[in-house]
Amino acid sequence: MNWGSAGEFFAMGGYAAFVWGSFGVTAACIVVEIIVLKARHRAAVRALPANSAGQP
Amino acid sequence: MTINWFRYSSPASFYPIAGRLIPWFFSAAALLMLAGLYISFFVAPTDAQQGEAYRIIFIHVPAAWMSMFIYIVMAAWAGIGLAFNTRLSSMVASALAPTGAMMTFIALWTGSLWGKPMWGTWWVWDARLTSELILLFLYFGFMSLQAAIDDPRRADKAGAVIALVGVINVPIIYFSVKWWNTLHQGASVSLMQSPTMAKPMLIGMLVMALAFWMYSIAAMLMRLRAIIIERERNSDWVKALKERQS
Amino acid sequence: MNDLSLTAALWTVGSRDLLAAMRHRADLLTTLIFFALVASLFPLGVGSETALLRLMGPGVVWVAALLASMLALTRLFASDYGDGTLEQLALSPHPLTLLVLAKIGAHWLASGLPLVIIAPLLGLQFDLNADAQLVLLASLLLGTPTLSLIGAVGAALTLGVRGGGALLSLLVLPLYVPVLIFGAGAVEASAAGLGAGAHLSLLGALLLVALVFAPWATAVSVRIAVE
Amino acid sequence: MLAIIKLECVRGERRLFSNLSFEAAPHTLLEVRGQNGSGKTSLLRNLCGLLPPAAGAIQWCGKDIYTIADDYRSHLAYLGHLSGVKDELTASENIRMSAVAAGLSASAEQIDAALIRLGLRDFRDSPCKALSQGQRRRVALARLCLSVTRSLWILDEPYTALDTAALAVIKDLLESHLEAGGIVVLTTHQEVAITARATRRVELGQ
Repeated sequence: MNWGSAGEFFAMGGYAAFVWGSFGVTAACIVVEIIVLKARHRAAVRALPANSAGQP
Repeated sequence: MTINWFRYSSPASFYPIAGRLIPWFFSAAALLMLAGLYISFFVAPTDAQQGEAYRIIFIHVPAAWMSMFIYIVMAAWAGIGLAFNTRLSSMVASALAPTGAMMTFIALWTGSLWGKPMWGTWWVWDARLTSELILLFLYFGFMSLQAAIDDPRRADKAGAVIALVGVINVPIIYFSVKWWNTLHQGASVSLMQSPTMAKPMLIGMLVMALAFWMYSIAAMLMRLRAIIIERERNSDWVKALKERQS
Repeated sequence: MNDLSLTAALWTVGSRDLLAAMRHRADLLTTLIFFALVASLFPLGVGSETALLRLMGPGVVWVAALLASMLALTRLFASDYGDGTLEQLALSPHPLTLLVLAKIGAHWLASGLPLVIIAPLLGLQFDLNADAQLVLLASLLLGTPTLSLIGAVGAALTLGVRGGGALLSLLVLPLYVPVLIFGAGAVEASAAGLGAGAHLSLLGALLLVALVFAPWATAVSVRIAVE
Repeated sequence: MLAIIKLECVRGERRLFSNLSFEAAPHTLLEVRGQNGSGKTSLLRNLCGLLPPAAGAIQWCGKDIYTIADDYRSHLAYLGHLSGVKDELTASENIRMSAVAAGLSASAEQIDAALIRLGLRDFRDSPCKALSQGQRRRVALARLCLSVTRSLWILDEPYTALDTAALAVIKDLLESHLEAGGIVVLTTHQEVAITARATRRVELGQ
């Protein structure tokens, strides 16, 4: 176990900005991409031409 | 007559399959990511020279691998789509491109964030980083060419040509940049030559790479389903989709 | 189709483009003027200190040549696409790959070679010595055909596509990187006494690779464009 | 012999036609009719191999035109909406160069004869940018005069922008080609009576 305390863990040996900057941006990219994909799927479904009346 | 399984993997029949696969790939990605993060933070030892900053390697290297791997897979699918005229293969290529570009961006971002503490500059003209940057332009070229062409069929074929020409150039670009890099900076310590690759570090990177791979497949499948609906919106099977009622 | 009519066809396609280019001499001049202009901008931006300019000279002349040849690419297929000649070319029984190669050759003669010819003139601006000028000339002579070949793929792909100019540069410039590196590197290596042999042979290798792949890729792109 | 089997063509998102089958034997004039946007031009571009069909097959003498690509094109002459005339070149240069590029023999006499037949003799050496739209069509028709060795003529609205004199010339051109055993596939909106041993009609977009 490399870290004595949670504080030490977040300090990341003084490189907190760089390490958490990298991991944070990666996590953000993944989350944003998933959101964008979900929105695109929903928009594609909603944009379908209105099916004629009587269709299930 | 040989079974032409390209015919059966038509967008209509693959759409529900993709839908069922996505949760599996996402959960695999999540599990592998957790394992990878645990290894990279709690198992891998602190590095003698670089201290804790080297832990960025657990994202930088897998992202760089994935950016190259996705481009090659994308070019392969695009080539199959061009050769066999199968729409689904071309759709897979178009579905892969944005995720590949994202991986390239992550590789560049984490590369520069790692370069700053190590070399004091945000951008290092290291051979690998420079060719990552050019790879990003190749991705943008593919995506903007496809975006600029309205007819989906022509966009697929044009994209396939530029992807295939690009994939031939990727190794050439890498070696010419490597040649150029050694000529100018001499054999400086390249970003990737981190000190002796301790065993847990290698495992950490491999696990993270697998996690990114599972994630990329899941993201591709999601985008693929959206592309299938966008392109097949006039066909009957799309109109009869259950989802429309929700 | 016997070979005689194939060579005649290739020769005719090439000479038709050269003839059309000659009757549009203005376009040819704009490419050259653009080349000289871009190369002359750098000293204005960086300062006229000769040691620095001598160091930067090859790179600047190469980048300017690369941009100028890319600008000229739109002329390669655009007018033929517009008046239906490209369509007829795609319908010729002769292999489109060779017909396209003839067009690219004519395009290089009309816009690539002139760049090479006036490059030494620009080399003077950067106080390059005779040896460096010679290697610059050799590297451009080997490099500009490759630029035309690779650029032809982009030109064919962006036919009739909106945003053609900017899109063409986005498609083609990343692929120009190896040619630029070895081209500019050749002059620098010879200036540093390392001899430009390696770089020039690599430029030659790139040219051969381009000669093999680019015409095929361009022919496929042309067929896609005239659909 | 040209055979079309269950052809389907999609343009962008719209399916223009599907399950289209017909044949054209030598000496046949095949007229393709239909309103604007019914896919006439797309069908013709399918037939000459420029536009790959979404489904179905096109065969020339029993062989798929995409497998015998270059050979098929040695039997084909196509006149599209674009006349294929370069503005910078003169009429005779245009004809000579496009004929040689297409692998056709084009001696000076043949070119002159074609120009005279199309009434372009005194425009022989003037750049085509000075010619009117009708005259450019005549230059394209002059190239057709040189394509007598090609058995399959595919013409997209060949009569547009032509005056009565030119119409007479093209009528004569088509009839002699059909008589010599050629096949002509054309789209038109005008009623021009062409005598041919067999006349077929394909109606698109019902």
